[in-house]
Amino acid sequence: MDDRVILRVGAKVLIPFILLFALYVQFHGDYGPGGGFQAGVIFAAGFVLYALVYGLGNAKKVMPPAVVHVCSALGVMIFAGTGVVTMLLGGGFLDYNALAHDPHHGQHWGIFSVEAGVLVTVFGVMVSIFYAFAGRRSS
Amino acid sequence: MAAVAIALPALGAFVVLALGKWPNAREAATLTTGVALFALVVSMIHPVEDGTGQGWTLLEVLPGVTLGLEVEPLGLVFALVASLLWPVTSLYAIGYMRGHHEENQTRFYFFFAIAISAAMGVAFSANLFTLFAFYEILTLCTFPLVTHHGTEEARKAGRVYLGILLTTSVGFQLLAIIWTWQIAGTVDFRPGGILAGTASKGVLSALLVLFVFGVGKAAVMPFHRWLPAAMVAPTPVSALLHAVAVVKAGVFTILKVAVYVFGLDLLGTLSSTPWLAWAAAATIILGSLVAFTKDNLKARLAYSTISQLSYIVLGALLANEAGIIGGGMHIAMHAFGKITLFFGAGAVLVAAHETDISRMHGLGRTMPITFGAFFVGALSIIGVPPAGGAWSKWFLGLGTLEAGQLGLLATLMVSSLLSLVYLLEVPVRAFFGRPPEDAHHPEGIHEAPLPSLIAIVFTALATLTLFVHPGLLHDLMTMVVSR
Amino acid sequence: MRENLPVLQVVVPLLAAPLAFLVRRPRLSWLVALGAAFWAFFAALSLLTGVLASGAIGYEIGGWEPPWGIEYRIDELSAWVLVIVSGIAAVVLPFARASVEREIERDRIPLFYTALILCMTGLLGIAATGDVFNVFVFLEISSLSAYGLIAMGQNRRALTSSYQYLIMGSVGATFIVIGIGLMYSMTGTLNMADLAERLPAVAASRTIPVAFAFLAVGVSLKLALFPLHLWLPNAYTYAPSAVTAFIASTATKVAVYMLLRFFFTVFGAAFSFEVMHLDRILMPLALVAIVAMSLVAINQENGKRLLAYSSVAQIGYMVLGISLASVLGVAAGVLHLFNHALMKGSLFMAMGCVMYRVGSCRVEAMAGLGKTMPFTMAAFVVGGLSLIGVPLTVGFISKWYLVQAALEKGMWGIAAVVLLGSLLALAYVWKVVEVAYFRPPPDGPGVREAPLSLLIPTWVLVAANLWFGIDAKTTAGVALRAARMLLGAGS
Amino acid sequence: MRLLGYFNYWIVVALMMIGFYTMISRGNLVKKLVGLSVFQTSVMILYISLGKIFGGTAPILLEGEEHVVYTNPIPSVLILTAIVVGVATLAVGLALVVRIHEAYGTIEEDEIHVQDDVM
Repeated sequence: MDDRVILRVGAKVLIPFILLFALYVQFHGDYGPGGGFQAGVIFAAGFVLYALVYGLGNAKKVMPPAVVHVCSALGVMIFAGTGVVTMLLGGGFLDYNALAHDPHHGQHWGIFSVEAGVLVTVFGVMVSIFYAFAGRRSS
Repeated sequence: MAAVAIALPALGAFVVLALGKWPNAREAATLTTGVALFALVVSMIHPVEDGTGQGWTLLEVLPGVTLGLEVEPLGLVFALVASLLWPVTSLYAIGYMRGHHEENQTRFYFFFAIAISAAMGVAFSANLFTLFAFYEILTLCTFPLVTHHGTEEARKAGRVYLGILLTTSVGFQLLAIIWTWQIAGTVDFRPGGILAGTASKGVLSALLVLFVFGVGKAAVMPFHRWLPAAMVAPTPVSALLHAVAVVKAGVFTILKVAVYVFGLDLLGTLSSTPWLAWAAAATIILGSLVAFTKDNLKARLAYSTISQLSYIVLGALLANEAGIIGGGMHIAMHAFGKITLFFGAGAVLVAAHETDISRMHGLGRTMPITFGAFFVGALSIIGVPPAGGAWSKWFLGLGTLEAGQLGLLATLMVSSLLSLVYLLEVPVRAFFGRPPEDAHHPEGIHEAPLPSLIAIVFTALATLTLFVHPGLLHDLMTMVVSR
Repeated sequence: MRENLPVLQVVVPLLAAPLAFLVRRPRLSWLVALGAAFWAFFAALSLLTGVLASGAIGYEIGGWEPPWGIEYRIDELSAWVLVIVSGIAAVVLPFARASVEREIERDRIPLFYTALILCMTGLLGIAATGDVFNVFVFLEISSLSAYGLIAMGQNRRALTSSYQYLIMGSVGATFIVIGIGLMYSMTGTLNMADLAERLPAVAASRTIPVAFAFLAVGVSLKLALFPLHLWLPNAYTYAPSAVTAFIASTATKVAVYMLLRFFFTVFGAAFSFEVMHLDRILMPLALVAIVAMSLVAINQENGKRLLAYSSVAQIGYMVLGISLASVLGVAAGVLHLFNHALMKGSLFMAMGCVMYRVGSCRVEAMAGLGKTMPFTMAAFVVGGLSLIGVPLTVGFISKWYLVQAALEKGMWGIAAVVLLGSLLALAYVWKVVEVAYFRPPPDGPGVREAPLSLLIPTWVLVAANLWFGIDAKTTAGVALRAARMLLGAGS
Repeated sequence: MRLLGYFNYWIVVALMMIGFYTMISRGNLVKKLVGLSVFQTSVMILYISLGKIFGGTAPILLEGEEHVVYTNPIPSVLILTAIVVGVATLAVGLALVVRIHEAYGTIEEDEIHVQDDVM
């Protein structure tokens, strides 16, 4: 592992950009192609790359499995919770117009929060699938 | 009131269950409930005679299909017989079950009471659906009684019992009921019938076939095998359920269907009626013939029952008033006669541990009361005075004449002669035969236990009384056909 | 709150599922799941009363009007299925606590409840939505969680069973997607009501019959219609007891719901039965299922497996009723949905009690249980009688309507097969009853009666079996209304 | 030529059959999953090709370009969901295979049957 300098250095350079790109895809989702799903996968890909290069142990230190699991559950709650909030505000389920006085802003906030939920869940699920399979010891 | 008559034995059953640890209290509960039930049913006679019998709708199961009760003369006859014989049989059972050291007695009395409750339900049901429901409950709650001993033989018999009764009832009877509902729009029992003019004669004929064979409890051949199979049960069960409550529920159903679903007028015009009457006649003769071949006393009595039940089926299918009256009266007459015979058979089993007729020589000398009663019962079944059976056979005979069916009359005669031989063989052997050499009867054979003896004498006397006072029965049955 | 009920019905359990996972403690996650199930049950009941009082309820998600947005649509049938699914969940969850603690490792219990609630969410979603693609999504949610649930069984064969179910279930779901896609390609809409309007115009094309065929096969796979039932017996046998009780009484029922929805609401009964002659396929298969699967059930040596085959046969009854395509027939099918859920629920829960104490569901192992576990076996007997169709139980009511529907069409043979099926049911139920009551219990430490936390839910369902068998006016009324609605005969 | 005009459907059908056949004919549990995956993917292609219009662009509103032809976005959106479902199914399936391997020591169907029958 230690002698693969190019790999390690390359990964070190790449991973921040991967994560950043994920965030770009996420936040640009309002205006162009993109959104939580793609962003989540890319974000997870960054971690998977980290785990592949630096070992599962280190990856789990950075992102403990418990946190990953919480993420995957939390995202669903953010998504569905948004719907519930719109309902509490007097609209229908996922009726973003109710989120702000101005329907335009409401839509914006609604989509943002739903996409955030998707990002968190997809990231959590992807990484936990990776952990689950990579963490198996062949018997 | 009818609902109380159903609830009372059911309630009694749970009291029995609760008192399971104290046998004397338990039996007292059974007897008290039995007497109370009989008093209750007797109190219904007057309203019915005055023509003020009532109907109750308990609840509506499906739109138009109700769980309803009704007190009418035919049902009352059945209820009277069953409720009178229940406490009597219980008395007998106390002697029998204790004398025979049977296990699971609490379960026995529990299901016994439930069976009576179901029989009351059958008697007082106001429509086919209610009747079917109680009919099935009766089948199911007698199953643990048939398999009471839990042996391999009992389980096999239980399978036959349940198999035949449920096959016929679910396969034919239920189909017939749903079909009736389909074409008549109702399943209520109504004087004059509900089917007249609703469908073609061909369809109604098929329906009648389904009803007659669907009521497996009436034991019309070839659906009779369950009755001999049920004989593995303790004798009180055979006596009350397989000579009175269960089998009479079957023929009662057929009478009821004939009178209140088809109506006598319609019944007489159907093409299948005479065929079915001949099927019943065949059962009468075949049942008697098979009874001949049986050496086991209970088996012989079972086949005799099969034969006698078809008298009632035949009465219903004669489709005239005398036939119905004779059939209805035979429910009671046969019940008292046959239960006496079974009591006798059970008494021999308890006291002398004998089941085979060929080994009963000479027992009459040690058990004179039992065999005396047996003789009286046999007379009633054969249908000769001074026993009650004479009356019902008289009316059945009248019915065949009225229907112009001399062949059927001949059948009745032949069967009576056959029963004369196969039934009287038993007391004749007992009184006049010489004990077999290898008979190692336990020392000091004496009469059956006292409670059993009381029951035997009671039913034998009742058989004789019914010859002198058949009035009530006849009146009730006349009401049935004239309603 | 009330106007949002159609969606809250699904969303609250959806929120409860991750919550059940996040709380991490077995007991707490059980409580969360229990709360979700009861919420769903009350919501479903209130929806049903609402629908019965004032007709179908529509709900636009996100305020987008159909057919652009996803619409939830609750009519008599969907409200009925919602009540069945959530009601069974509300009974199974109290049962599950003790049963699951016995059968599943402690650290997996939160996962178990998450999956169970997700499965319920998916099933509820299928019933609530009015959008065909949404049906697929919810179907996969319920199926995926069901695969997971089944795999948690103790026996290692649970794994292979789950795998088998996964393969066959995914194929079924993919067939459904193909059907949906083809319909979309011809009509450009996914909304059920909209599809129903637009399909007749293009029905003559070759694409629509193909879509029809794909949907028919896909749905039949999901509802385990003979001969596509191969996944079911193993899955039911090796799943944890609580899962079997839940899935057996709900999953196939919801598949039957899909059948009704696709072929009555979307394609329309006229197209399905007069043009495509769906009945010519469904009816013979249903009849074979009733007879053949009952016969197979008689030969089973494992109680759960026996009941599983019986389930395949009972599905035959539902499909048979539906294939008659008359108001009475469909009503019989819809009624049997409910009634069968009650009886199989109570039977499998009784098996769960046996599993809890005896640790095995083999018929042999049940010797003497009539004495040692009287209440459990009494529940089994009543459930079995209901399965046979003895009067005053729900099974009788189903049979009453089914036979009537067959007679109404003059189909004698079918009425006979239905009744023959009852007798075969008698044979396999009695097989267990005889062993339990007449065989002496084996020597060794005696078995005690199951704890109350298992018995009470079981008996609640048993009581429901009797209650709705004695007073079937409500259930039959709803079923008839749903059938009339499906056949467009007005209510 | 007309047949070739439907080339996208031919591809879909071919892929579907390949996947289906693999699923049925292979005894190896992983290969079965691969077959299932191919099978599901073929449906995705079917959906996408339904919505594709030659010369159409992504359905994004840009100022000044109001009369462009768009590819129908809905199939793509739907299939995005289907992909997620497919991934989830595959993940569950593989997880099961891993557990089966641990429990049986093999992932060949016939060998598993042999082991089950022995018990």
